[in-house]
Amino acid sequence: MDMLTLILVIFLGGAIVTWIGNKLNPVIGDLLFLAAVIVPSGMFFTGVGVDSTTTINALGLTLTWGLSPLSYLFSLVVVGLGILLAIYSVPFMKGNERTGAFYFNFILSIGSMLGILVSKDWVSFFIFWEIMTWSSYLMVIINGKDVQKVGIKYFVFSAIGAYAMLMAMVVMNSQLGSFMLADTFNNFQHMSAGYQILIPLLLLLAFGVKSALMPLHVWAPGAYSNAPMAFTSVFSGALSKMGIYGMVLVMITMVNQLPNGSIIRDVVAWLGGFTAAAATLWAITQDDGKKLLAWSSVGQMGYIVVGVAIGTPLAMLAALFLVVVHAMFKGSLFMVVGAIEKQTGTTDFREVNGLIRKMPWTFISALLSIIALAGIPPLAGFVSKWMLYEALIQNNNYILVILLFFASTAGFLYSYKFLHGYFLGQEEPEWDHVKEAPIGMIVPMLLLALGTFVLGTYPQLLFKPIDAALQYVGYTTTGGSLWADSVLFSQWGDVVMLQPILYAIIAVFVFFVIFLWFKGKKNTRYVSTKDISTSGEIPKEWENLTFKVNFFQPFERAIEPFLKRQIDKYYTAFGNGLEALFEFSRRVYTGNGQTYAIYAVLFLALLLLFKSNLFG
Amino acid sequence: MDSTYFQYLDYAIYGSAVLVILIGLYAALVKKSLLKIVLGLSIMEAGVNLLFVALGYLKGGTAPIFSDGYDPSQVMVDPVPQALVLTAIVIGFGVTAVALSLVIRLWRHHHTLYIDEIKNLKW
Amino acid sequence: MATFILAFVVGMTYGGLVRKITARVHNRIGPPFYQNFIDAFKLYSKTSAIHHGAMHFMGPAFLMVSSIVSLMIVPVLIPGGDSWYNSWFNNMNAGGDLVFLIYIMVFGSLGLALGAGQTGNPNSSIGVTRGLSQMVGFEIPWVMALVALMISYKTTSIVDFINIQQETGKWLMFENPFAFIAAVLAMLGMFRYSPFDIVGAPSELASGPVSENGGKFLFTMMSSGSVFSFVKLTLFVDLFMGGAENLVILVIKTFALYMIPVLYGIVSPRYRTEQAVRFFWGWPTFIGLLAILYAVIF
Amino acid sequence: MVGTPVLFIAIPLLAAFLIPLFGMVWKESVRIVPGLVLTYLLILAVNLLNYVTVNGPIVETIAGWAPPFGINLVFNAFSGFLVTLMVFMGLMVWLYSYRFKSNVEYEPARKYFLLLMMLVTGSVGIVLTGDIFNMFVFIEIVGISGYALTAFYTGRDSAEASFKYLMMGSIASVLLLLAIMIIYSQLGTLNMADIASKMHLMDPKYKIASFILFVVALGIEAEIFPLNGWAPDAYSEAPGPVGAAFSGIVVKGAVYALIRFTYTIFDLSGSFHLILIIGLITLVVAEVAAIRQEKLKRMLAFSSIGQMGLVLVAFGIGTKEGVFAALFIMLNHAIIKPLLFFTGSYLVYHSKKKKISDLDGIGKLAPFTSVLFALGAFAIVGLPPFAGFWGKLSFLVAAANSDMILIIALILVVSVIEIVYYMRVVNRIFFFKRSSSLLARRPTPNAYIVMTVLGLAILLIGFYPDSVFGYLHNAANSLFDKSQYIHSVLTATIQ
Repeated sequence: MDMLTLILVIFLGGAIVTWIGNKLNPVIGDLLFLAAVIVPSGMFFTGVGVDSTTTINALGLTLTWGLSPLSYLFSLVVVGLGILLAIYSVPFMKGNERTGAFYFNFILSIGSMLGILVSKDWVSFFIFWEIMTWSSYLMVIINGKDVQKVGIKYFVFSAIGAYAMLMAMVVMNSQLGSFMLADTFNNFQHMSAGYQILIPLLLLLAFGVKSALMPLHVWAPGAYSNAPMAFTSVFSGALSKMGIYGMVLVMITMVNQLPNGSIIRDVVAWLGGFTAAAATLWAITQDDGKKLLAWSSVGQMGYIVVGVAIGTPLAMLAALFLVVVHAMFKGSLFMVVGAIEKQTGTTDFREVNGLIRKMPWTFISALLSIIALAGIPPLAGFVSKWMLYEALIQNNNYILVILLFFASTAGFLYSYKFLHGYFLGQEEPEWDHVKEAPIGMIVPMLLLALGTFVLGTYPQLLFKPIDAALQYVGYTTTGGSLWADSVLFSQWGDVVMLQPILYAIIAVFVFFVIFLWFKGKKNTRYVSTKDISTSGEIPKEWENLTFKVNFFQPFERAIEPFLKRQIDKYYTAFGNGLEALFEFSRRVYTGNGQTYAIYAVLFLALLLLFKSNLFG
Repeated sequence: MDSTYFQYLDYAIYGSAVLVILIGLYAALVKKSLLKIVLGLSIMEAGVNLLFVALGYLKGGTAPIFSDGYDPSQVMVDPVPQALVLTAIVIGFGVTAVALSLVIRLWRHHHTLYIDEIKNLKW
Repeated sequence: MATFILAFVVGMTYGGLVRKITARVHNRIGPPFYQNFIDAFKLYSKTSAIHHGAMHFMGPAFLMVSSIVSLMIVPVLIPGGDSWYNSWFNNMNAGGDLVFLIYIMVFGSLGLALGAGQTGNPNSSIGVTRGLSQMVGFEIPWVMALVALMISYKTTSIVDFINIQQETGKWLMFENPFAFIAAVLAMLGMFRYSPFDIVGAPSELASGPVSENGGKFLFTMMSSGSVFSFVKLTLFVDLFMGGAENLVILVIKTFALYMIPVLYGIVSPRYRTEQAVRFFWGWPTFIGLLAILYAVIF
Repeated sequence: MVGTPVLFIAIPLLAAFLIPLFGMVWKESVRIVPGLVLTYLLILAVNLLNYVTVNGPIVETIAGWAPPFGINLVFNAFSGFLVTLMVFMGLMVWLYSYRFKSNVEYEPARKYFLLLMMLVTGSVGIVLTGDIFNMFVFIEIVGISGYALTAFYTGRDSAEASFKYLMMGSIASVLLLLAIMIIYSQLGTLNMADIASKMHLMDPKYKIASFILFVVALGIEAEIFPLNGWAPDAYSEAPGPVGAAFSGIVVKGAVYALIRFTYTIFDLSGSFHLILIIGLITLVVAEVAAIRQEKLKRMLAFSSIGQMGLVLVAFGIGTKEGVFAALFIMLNHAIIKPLLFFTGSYLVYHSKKKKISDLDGIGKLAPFTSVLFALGAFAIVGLPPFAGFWGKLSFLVAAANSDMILIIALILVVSVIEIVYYMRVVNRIFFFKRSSSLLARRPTPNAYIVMTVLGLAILLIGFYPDSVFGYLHNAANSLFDKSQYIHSVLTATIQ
């Protein structure tokens, strides 16, 4: 059996075996789970070359699997995140009664994402896409919370997207006679003009749903926050990136061939920009860490979409860089929330606080990831954002730059809210019992957080594979490598020249930490957060000095007109209206046998009446 | 007897058969009593059977029996419709029997034969 | 290092002068203009007795990093000028990218905010939320102004802006007046003088984010604040007023600029946070849009 | 060749009438005999199906009259496929209901199995027969046994459902008879092949009238929209296995008849469009009604009607791919819907009102049935890698190749509705809080076997669709090869 097939079979079989194993004995289940994720992932890294292909025949169709540099880049995200999250999941899910189902769906999602990436034809693409959808759907509702509302919303939107893709692919097949990705891309011009517009739009709808592009995002906040955090990391970090992967494919192959492709590009870019800004504002208003990060994910996907939609080499570079980096920092952040949930039982900012001394390692991961998320220089988030701005300015999308700048500045608000909400502020005695999360959870999140630091200092580590991927899909540049288009590298010299600045930042930082800390630490003693200056009054033990409720109230008041308008409401109203219509229309089944008989006679009469129309 | 007479007779037979069907249909669609509906359905079947037999009839034809006294020169009525109608009558009898037993069941269950009141299952 | 000392001195002096001027306008005598130096020295020599944990230490450090790194990026004097000290103040700017600068400038606020958060003082946190909200407010006109400049001159490098102004001899504040106005309005918020001083509203919040800090912590914050205001002023001078050939011109230009928020602030009552945010999203943003339009059209 | 097609009718019919006699000798034989019969028939069907793939269709004449005068049975790739499917489903239904009423008494079991055999006989007969009046007879056999099976439980509203079914069925039989009459009066023959070969001689007026009568009459059995008021009632009030038999066996027969008339017998140009349109209307109305159902079985019934609508749409496309897709959907439906009915009736077993909301959290109590129900739900909405997906895919490919973009869009929108109501149930079963009074019934061992077999079939077809590809392909070809059908029937000799 071919390596690629073997890997996918192991994933699938592993899912089932793990599920059964978990029913027998939790420990066996854990071990099988780790094996089922790590073994095929390891095989993937060692055994799959970029050029290997394999074919399977089914139903007269040929399913072809293989790897391209572009999908290799994405598969790194999937597999890397998968392994780390698998390690994280074992302690996270300990004692949960649905561990078996969790493992099953986890393995299936990882496997199906890999499947999407190796698919070279639309049929297997769609098959894996749908497996991914339903396995993640089961994850979303696995906690039994908001099942009908959030779960169904997720599935409906996913289904709309998936069916748009299905429609596009069968239409392409009827037009071009092939399901192969390459054929449909290369012979795109041979389709009739109407389809040339329709198909990219359908595909963008499909991928827009998964990448939570506004106005198709409404499933995302609920789904992200409802799934177990160990899976939400994958969800936000890798699964939503499948939408980006598809969007990249569509943009560089189909939209580029359209005469009016730039209009589509602009519309998508604006939607992305709007997503980034609006989702950020929503994130600011959240009081639950899960929800906050969920909205933040939606917003970050907006940045990526902007980059993909603009589509200049630099923008693509920025977007793909952000794809990887976002997977890292958002993966880490969701793991942080998961750890907090595991240790305290709640994720509400208003309940839990002051964990910094109880969960220091978690805090460090959170801090590094948040800095990366906010796009502050020494860490990796900055590199991609900077390149994105540059690409936009080079491409004369000025208003979009301002929108993104605004989104990114407003992002500081929720970044701070996140850190402050969990780790800072008053340390209430209620949480004194909280311990640091188990090591199995700490290590993955810390690794990811440090990864953002490494990529921030040595971005060329990531530039090279991205460059290879982009060169593969047809981007060329005079500078030899795409990153040469950036001011960051062209004006500051080579890529290495970024580092003195970053080293300087680190050096100054360390200097002042030493200045304040090591000099001060000997002489100072730690006092609790109750011991603070309150204008001469001494706070009593029972006095609640926590400031958590309505954290950004003034800001929320300022953006109130915006918050009133929720797309979600319109969808809900639409859905309710439809159901009312359905309720009304099913009354044709009156329950009276005689009515049915009358229907039959009327139907007969109707057919006889219109027979000339029917049969010419 | 001349041919027009037969033609009129044909029409009369056809017409009356159709009328019987329509009467049955009327009863089945408009009458509210279950028994009358069952009656209507039976009448409809009877009408169809009548029509079918009438169609198979040839003027001056004899009974389609291949026996010793069989005269090849003589015109026979078409035997097939008669066979079919025979079958259909049997089937119709069976259906009516089932229907009546159902009416008894419905009466026990609902204590009414008024069809508008028998609609626990709807929508 | 020379830059740092210069920035420190100038920033401190300006701070002192502001206190003096404010007092004078309010018909008080006020402290002497060197009062800030005295305060800083006093704070530095104090010994702290307590701390609130690691983040408490790291917060001021973040702040300092932000000021120093942004100072390194902004060219203080016109690079390549004939005077010997011009090269002294070239720093590491190497082109001085605006995008980088914007990000590194907010880095400090975040660090400060984190430090303030760990102290557990609710006043600090309230101040921080207000500060961050306001930052989102003024960032829009500010970025709009910068983008307008970038559109006109197709560069994001501060050095390029200075050179352009040197070559044409025209200050950008006259070339694109809308951009300048928008930037100045944003600057009002940046300096957090009245009417945008609700962040650290002394009587209400016990000076907000810094309220739990004393001694070396406060010293670090104060000095980084001074450096920071110097950086901002210099940046404005570089961008809109053609840079400065030597220190004297720099001082004159920055001081003139500095008077705008100060004088505006002295005579204004305090805005609530949402009022402030909405203020920035009103006229300043509109002017920023005009600036962009202006830049696109001309 | 191991047997002839006539055995498909003779043996079960004989068994049906002998069951009471056997029962007098040994009570248990009432239960065992149908199983033996169906097993034999399944083996026979598979053998014959493989035989006809190689050697061409089998035409069997009955009672010594050669076509077109005598009644003949046609077992070709198309009808053979459906027969195999029906017999398989019959076996599954039998196995599932093997212990049916065993704890109560002997009398109902006897009736039940007798009627079940009649039902299978009638449905298989509809498919096999080459004579339209014979088809009428089989339809009536199915109808009468169907009425009786629907009214099987005395306690519920089953009599009401049965009466509705009977009313519609009677009207159908009247219309069918009228249609047969028109054909016979015009062409003087009842043999389908003969009719087909002479169809061009018929006056278009009569042709259209008889076609419309056929459509309405068969449409009542095939549950097309304005004629299907009886169906949800009958499905939900009949015993669980009977509902499965209806959706897995009976409807298939009616759809077969409709398709045989459309494709082979009549040569009307607009008939495909008519089929397409009524299929679409049926699909939409049924799914719309299904989403608001409170009772599980009614929901399944409406879903079943909707699936049949989809089948008709696929047939209405009128291309070979369309027929292939329609057959695939029929196959999937025949496997999946009975699974849903079986598992569903175990899930709602202890619920008084059989409501969906009574199922909250039953997944923990009845894991096996729940998981299989979920598997069925996933499969029927067409999620890969389960069986339903391939049917849907082949349907869409066929529709796209005929440039029916709007129809594709409509079908996909309806599929979203389908997803919503199935997932709502699955969510309730697995992810809702369980009420303390909830009870779950343990399936009997043979029910376990049936569910497992059906579940495995779903997975098998899902992962290895080529396992059925050949049969479906041949069946589609054979339906399209009209001249071969006519030829093979009319040249058949008396055996």
